[in-house]
Amino acid sequence: MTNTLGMNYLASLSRFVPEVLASITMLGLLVIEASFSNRSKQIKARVVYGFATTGLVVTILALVENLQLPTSQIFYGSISIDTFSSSMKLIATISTLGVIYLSSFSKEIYSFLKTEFVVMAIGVLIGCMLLASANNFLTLYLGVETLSILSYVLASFKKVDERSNEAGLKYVLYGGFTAGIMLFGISHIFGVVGSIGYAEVAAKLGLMGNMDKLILIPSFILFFAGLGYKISCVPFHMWTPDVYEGSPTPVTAFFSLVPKFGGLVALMKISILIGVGQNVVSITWIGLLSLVAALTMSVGNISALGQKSVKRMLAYSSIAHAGNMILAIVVLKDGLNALVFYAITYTLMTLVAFYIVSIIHDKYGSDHFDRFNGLITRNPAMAIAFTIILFSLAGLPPFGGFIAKFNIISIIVKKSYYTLAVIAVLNSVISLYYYLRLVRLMIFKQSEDISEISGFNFSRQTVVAMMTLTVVILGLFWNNLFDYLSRTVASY
Amino acid sequence: MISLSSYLVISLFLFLCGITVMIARKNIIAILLGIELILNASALNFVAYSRFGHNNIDGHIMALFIIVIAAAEAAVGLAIAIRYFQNRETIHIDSATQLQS
Amino acid sequence: MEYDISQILPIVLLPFGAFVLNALIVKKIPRVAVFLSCLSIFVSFLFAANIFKDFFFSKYASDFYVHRVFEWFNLNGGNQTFSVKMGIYLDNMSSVMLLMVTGTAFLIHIFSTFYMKEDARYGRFFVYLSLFSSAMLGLVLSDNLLSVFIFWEIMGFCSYSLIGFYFEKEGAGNASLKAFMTTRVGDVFFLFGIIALWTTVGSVSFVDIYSAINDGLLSSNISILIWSFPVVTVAAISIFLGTIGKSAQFPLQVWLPDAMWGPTPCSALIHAATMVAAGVYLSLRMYPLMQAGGLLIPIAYIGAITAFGAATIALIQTDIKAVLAYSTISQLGYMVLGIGVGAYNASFMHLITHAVFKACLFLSAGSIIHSLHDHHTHAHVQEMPRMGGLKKKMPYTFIAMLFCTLAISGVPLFSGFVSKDRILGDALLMATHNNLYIIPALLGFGGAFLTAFYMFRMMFLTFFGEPRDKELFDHVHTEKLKWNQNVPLLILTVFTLGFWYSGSFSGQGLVKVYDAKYEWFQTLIKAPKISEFQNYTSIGMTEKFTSNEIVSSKYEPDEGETEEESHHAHSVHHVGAIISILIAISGILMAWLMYIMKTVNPGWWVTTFTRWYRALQNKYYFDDFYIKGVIQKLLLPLNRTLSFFDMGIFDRYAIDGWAAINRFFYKTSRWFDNVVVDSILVDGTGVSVRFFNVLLRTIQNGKIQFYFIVFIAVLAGYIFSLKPLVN
Amino acid sequence: MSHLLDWILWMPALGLLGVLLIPKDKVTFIRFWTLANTLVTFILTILLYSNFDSEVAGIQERFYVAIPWIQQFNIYYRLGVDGIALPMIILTGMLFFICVLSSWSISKSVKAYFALFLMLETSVMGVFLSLDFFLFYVFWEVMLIPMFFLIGIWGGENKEYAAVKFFLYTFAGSVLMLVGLIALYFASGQNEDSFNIIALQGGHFTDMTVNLFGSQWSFAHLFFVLMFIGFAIKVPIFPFHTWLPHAHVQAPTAVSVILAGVLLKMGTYGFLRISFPIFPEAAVYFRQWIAVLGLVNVIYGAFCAMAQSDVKKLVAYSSVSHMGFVMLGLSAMTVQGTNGAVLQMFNHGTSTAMMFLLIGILYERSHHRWIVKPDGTKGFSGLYTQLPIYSIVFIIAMFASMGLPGLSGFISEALIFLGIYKEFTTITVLALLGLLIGAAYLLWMFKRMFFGEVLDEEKKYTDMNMREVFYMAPLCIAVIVFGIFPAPILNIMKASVGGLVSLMAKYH
Amino acid sequence: MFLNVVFSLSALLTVSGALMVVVTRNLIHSCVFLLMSLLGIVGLYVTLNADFVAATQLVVYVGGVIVLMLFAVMLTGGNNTKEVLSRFGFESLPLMGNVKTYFWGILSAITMMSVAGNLIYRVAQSSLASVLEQYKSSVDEIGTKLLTDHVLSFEISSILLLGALVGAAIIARPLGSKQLNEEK
Repeated sequence: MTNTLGMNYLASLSRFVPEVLASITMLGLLVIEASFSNRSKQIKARVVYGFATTGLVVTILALVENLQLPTSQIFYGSISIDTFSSSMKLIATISTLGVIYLSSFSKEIYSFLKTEFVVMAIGVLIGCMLLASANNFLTLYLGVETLSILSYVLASFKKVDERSNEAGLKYVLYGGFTAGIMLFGISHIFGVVGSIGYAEVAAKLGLMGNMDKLILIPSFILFFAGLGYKISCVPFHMWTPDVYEGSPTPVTAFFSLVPKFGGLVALMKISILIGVGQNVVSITWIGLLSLVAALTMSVGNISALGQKSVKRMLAYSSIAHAGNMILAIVVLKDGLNALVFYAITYTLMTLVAFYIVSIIHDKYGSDHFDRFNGLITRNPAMAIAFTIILFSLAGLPPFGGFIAKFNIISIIVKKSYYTLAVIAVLNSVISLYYYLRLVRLMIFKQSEDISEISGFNFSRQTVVAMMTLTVVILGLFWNNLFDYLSRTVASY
Repeated sequence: MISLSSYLVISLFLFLCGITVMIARKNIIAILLGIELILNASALNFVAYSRFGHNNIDGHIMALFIIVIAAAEAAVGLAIAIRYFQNRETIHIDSATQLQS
Repeated sequence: MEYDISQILPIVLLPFGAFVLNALIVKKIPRVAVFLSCLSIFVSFLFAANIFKDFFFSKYASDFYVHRVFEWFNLNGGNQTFSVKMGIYLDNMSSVMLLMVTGTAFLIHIFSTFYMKEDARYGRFFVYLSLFSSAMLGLVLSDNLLSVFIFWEIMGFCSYSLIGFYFEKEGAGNASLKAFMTTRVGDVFFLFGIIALWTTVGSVSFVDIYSAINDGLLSSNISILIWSFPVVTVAAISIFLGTIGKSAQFPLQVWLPDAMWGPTPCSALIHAATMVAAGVYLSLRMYPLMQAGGLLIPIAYIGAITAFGAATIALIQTDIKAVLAYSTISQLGYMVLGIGVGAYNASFMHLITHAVFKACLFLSAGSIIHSLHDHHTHAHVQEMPRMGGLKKKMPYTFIAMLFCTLAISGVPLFSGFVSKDRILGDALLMATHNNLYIIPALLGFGGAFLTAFYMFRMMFLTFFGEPRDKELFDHVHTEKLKWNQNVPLLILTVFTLGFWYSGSFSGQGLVKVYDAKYEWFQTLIKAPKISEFQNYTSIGMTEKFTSNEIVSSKYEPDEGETEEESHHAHSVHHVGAIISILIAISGILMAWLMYIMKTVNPGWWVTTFTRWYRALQNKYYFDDFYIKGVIQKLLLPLNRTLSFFDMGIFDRYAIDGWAAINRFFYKTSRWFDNVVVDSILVDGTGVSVRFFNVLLRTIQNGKIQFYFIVFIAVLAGYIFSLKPLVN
Repeated sequence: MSHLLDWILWMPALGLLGVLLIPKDKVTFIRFWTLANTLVTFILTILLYSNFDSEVAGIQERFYVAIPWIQQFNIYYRLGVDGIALPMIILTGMLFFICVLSSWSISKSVKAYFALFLMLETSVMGVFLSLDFFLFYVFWEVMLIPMFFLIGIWGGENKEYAAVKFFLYTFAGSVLMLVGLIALYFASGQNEDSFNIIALQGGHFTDMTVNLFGSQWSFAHLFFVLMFIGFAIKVPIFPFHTWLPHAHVQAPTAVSVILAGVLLKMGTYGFLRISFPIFPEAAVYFRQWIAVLGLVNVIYGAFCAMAQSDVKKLVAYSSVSHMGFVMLGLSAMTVQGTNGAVLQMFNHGTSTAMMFLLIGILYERSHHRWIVKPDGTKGFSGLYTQLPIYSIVFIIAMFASMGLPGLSGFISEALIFLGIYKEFTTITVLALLGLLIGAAYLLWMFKRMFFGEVLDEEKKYTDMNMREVFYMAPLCIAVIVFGIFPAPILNIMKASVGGLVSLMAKYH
Repeated sequence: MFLNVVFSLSALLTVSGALMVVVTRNLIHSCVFLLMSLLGIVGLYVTLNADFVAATQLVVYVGGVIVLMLFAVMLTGGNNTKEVLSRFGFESLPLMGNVKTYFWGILSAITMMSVAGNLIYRVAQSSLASVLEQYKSSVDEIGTKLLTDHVLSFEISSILLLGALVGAAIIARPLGSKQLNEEK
């Protein structure tokens, strides 16, 4: 008993390396933070970022190594490590890296809190990983809460700023409320099914009669609310704009990437378990998903139309993109590689967008639309990159965003959800409208001041350029990546 | 008298009280109290379910974790609330409407 | 006679080549351009004369025709076949036309070298003339309706450009626009007729159409909106509408008087001799169609009305060119009347004779106008009240004009008498058969009377009496014989004599100068007998003529009629001849009394019939009706409304979204909360999107507890709405 | 890159790279470089024409490139030319060359202008050349981006609105097409040829049905309508036409020339290449509605044009009217009608391009385009006296676009009428009315602008200079020559069109 | 019998406490009533044989959370903060809510009840409800579970708690004027 137990631990740990590495990085950073004195700021910053980067890079390597291995359920089946979740974790880690890079030069993170920011971000990343590879409701709940609680802190990271405080507050209250409701749902699922493991739940569902399944439907919907709030899909999205607007820009970028990925993976896994077949629950579940997807896209885009703050606009557009990704979940297993592809392009585009927004915000102290007037004359490189990214976000060829949308739409058309497809493409038209507003301001309008935009130095330019280039290349030569994904991820 | 449904009814009542509090109160701290009520309702559900029916001890574990996490959440929540109070000199929820379209 | 296509095509190609060449060189060396034009038209005149000789002096064949086709382009491909053929169709009628057109055109070219000499755009005028001549000749030679239409429209373009030749004048612009648009109305119908025939027959060449009529292909019906007509009627009406437009028949006659804005030679060539006659020529070509379509009576009415009405308007004109213009309309009306009463060759003969004397009249008017030069306004004078007594100053012009006037007013021995009288005679003949023809016949005779009257009024006012504008009169130099001023007039004058056309001076075969068989016109110009065109196969372009095509035929004055029929016809013709002679004489007498003897005062008429006088002055209010009524009251308001609808309503509201509704939703949205929704919504993407935008952004009011409420509501909504999904 | 089609497609792209390498201030160099590049492209298209085998119906294997691009979706880099595409390609090559000349006077950020211009040419060529539906779509969309900037940066006073409107409208149409093409891909069994436009043709989808909202719909009808909207917005057909006046009026001269000359043709080309051959049964099913829409275009556009006081807007509406003729010809589905439609696409390309170029030339001198100024005074008068050469070229362009026989417009319109007469007689009659109005508004405009006294402000206008004459000349020649000998154009198209027509004829 | 008494008492305690939390006008009082209701829940746990959970509840909540709450109430001055005018401006919203807010609250509570009550009704109908078994302690079972099945959750929750600790510290730690200045 014991030695098998020990051996089991080791076996499990061998697949659990990335999370462990991430945790070690987090703890190590805490140690560094504590051990440094306040005088030597530069060295400390360099050490902190160096350490965090190395840790995350190592984590990424571990994840890549994980991608090669078959699915395995470890720690007594409370966690399942598979290619799909590993790839999404990979993307989440990369985006965390990107956000950390952003935080390193963003003025919105107090210089004396940068280490804490990194720590919190990595904590959230760990929560995301947990959520992504959760295999029972307990780990799921833990993951969600880790994500949430640390996110509350991040949201109100700008301590003296009232807006940041307000964002944190709203996030806390909304998160607590949703967590309670989700738990209520889970508790009833547990009660009726008698287990908290996904696999058992799915198995028992198969054996159940329609009566008990009818009991389950409301509980599943209550449970969906909890995940939906992480993915910020309609109608559980209402915290999103406020929190995104209030939080510091790096935090916003972070929120629009990592928690979404975690939630999406969890949702995908659960849907694949309970959404198959033609029973009451699965029909309801798929119906719910498609309804939510349509609503999310439409509401996100339409609300983004009238915004004045670019950050808020991006927040709404991230809601809309979440809707697009939920479309991939509607078709269950077929949507896997499309979802991952979308996540990749979406990460790149969002990071670039937020880099530029943050630089502008640091210059003017506001990200109002007309801060972007005549950017083409003031900083052509930035303007062109941003334009490409915006077109790509709108899903215009020959950019990556189009390919991502194309994949998603193709699978839903394949499953002949024609209505959803039409809604999706029309939404991309609406989205184009508000992206165009920004492009219009950047390129057609005249700027009131011609002052050079500082803080867009060589290294940042290279990073932005590389990401933009990647987006363009993904739009033209996506064959290999897509091939790779359909070989690894789809095998899940 | 001691039956599953009685426990479920009690927990439902707690749940509803929690919701009412969260919506009706204007004091941030009071709203946090509401969260506690809701979480306890769920915990009670778990324990009750694990006692009756399947007799699966996982419910207790869930309950334990709920309690722990609720504490952590309360800590963070209260910290934020206090920070908010320090910045704004008010604890009124309706004053938190700077962020809106 | 063994000769081939190379002797026919140059007639068209030479002027066209001259046009192309001139268009390039005219800016640099206008004189060369002028010379080229004249030369080219002269050479094609020689070719035409050659053909004429072959047709009329080597053999007398009433139904001899040459038809050569080539393929313009085809659409054969993917087992679809369609081919568009062009070709030449040459018979007696077209050879006469060729001679007439080239001849008059050549003389008018010559005259223009005199008339347009001082003009700034001397060369460009000849460019247009060459293009026009080639187009007209092409029309005459063409074997199918499509090419007729093409040349027809090119002539329309030339007419447009020449009417607007003095484009500094606002009026010229209006006149050219009016001319083109009015004829265009007819042309559009003409095109429709062509298409209808083409689709039904499968080809638009005359011979195919004849044979199709013969085979009764055209009796099928086409349905337009809810009505259904036989194709033949529709086609006939459409094509005759083309004639109406081009030949300025009622009710589309309004453009021809304004066409006088153009230089006088172009009026002579285009608006008197050739282009306006082309309409009649078309109707003659399509005579079998008109017959089959049962259209003869309406045609007769239209012709008669035009002839009479135009003559009445001409009564009161004071501008010399306007008088001629209205007389042109009236004479064209006679031709159409001739078609209507089935006087085929008489009508055609009138076309030829009219072309000659009307061209001559215009040229004479031109030389008068050119010589009358007002030294105060530096403008040429066209007003007859300022002329008078020019007989002494310009004798040659006087002679020419006198002969032509005699001809047009139908005095015996002159060409006009021959042709017009035959038309009237046949009208009378028809009237004896069919009561419906009585009115046209009467109108025809009345018109003849008026013609004689107003033409001589013009003569008297111009040449006789005392000069009314002394100063102007004194500035006129006494004209000498000049090769390019009055020689062309005199040459034309020679051909106003009757016996060129009819073997006899009277034209009635009463007093014969030659043997009867020499009455070539009546012999050789006959309505095409459609029965001859069965199983006809067209011949390639390059093949030589062969004599077996030439069917010789002898003269039969009364073709296949019984004895007493022909006797009746002859007697009626004699009556008609006598009546028309009397009418002509009385008309001239009337004019003489009024303007020479001054015994009858014209003013009396004016005062007695004031209202009629005003109506005549306003040309029976046609222009007012078309321009003020139709265009300004109907068309333009319609356009403005439509374009306002397009940009103002359709675009702004339906597409850009409706501001009013938008504001309404904005108010209602306050019901949720009074959060200020500023209207950033300037051109969003439609009403619904904006409305939802307002709605959503109102819900997003930043109050966390409100979010909770929405949360719960939607959650419950999900649960209750998804219940029916499962059971 | 060895194949001729590759060269035609990517030559402007190479030019684009070159422009990007040239420093900003070397303005003249950039201009000449672009000119040379477009000239080379034009010559290449002529080369294509000379090697074209006019007997072959459909795609010629000697002009066919297929390289795998995305294996998962069987997406190929597939280029090909047939008789329908070739006239459009030649037109594109010619118009772009001419437009470079006409935009010589652009002085605002020349480098960006010509870069975008070449990008536009590549994308347009791509649309006409590509036989892979995905590739087609990509080029179709890419074309929007340079257009957006060209209108938005170098346009008139209301440029941004026009640019955004154009962009959104066209995008909205094309995304529907996207759904259609994906559905086709899966409906045809996602095999090697599922994105191959040519392989999809021939009505394989006639009997398929889809289940939507619980009821069965014909697959072909559903997606024909979906794609119809996409192309109709481009043409533009009546309810979707309102972007066109804005875009045309606001765009700079060269861009509106391209817009009217080439881009509108892409819509009708889409019908000929995709909608009709792939869904022949649906096309026949909907044809009378297409015809009615075309008629509405003709009449409505003509009436609207008559009311305009801005000459450029007038011409814009006139092209709405003329594209209506094309739609009529397409709806006939007879050999005359379809040939006429394709020929009309070409002829309208040349004649309307002339009109826009001439208006641009005038605008450079007068800086306004009012026939009648808003305050009611005359905008222009007596230009005939002031600008003789200009006026003559204008007359040619005007009469060509109103369909005077002997100029290019006539033959195509006559063929179109001939084609539709038997199918829809009533519509023929009404469309002829459109012909009448067409003459009316053009001549009225001409009369108001060119006749009469010369205004004082016009005294300083100079006549067309050498460059302008040089770039107007080829268009004039094309208009006149193809009016007299249409055979050169008809010969290359007739085989392919005949094939299409006999395909449609199966479903009458 | 004894169990029934305990159950009814604690149920009464719980329900009444929760009710008072909802209706009382004083924040301090509502905290105390929450404490009361939590104690009742402890009793319910006991009747459910969940002794360990009951103990944890007692310690963590009664010992920790409520004290925290009270501190917070003290720090924020409980009721004494000024009442803000509503957005309409013609009524003042007391911190503890008024008729309007209660209307909305109870409305949504009823909505949730219509959802969950339906659920619970079905559960009570279904085969789940069974008789109570003999008493036996659950501690050892929980221990085993925590170190076998749920060991990962048990360990990883440390990350959560650590994060929460650090986060709370970051947020709550007063911010020195020096640091603020160097931000400027």
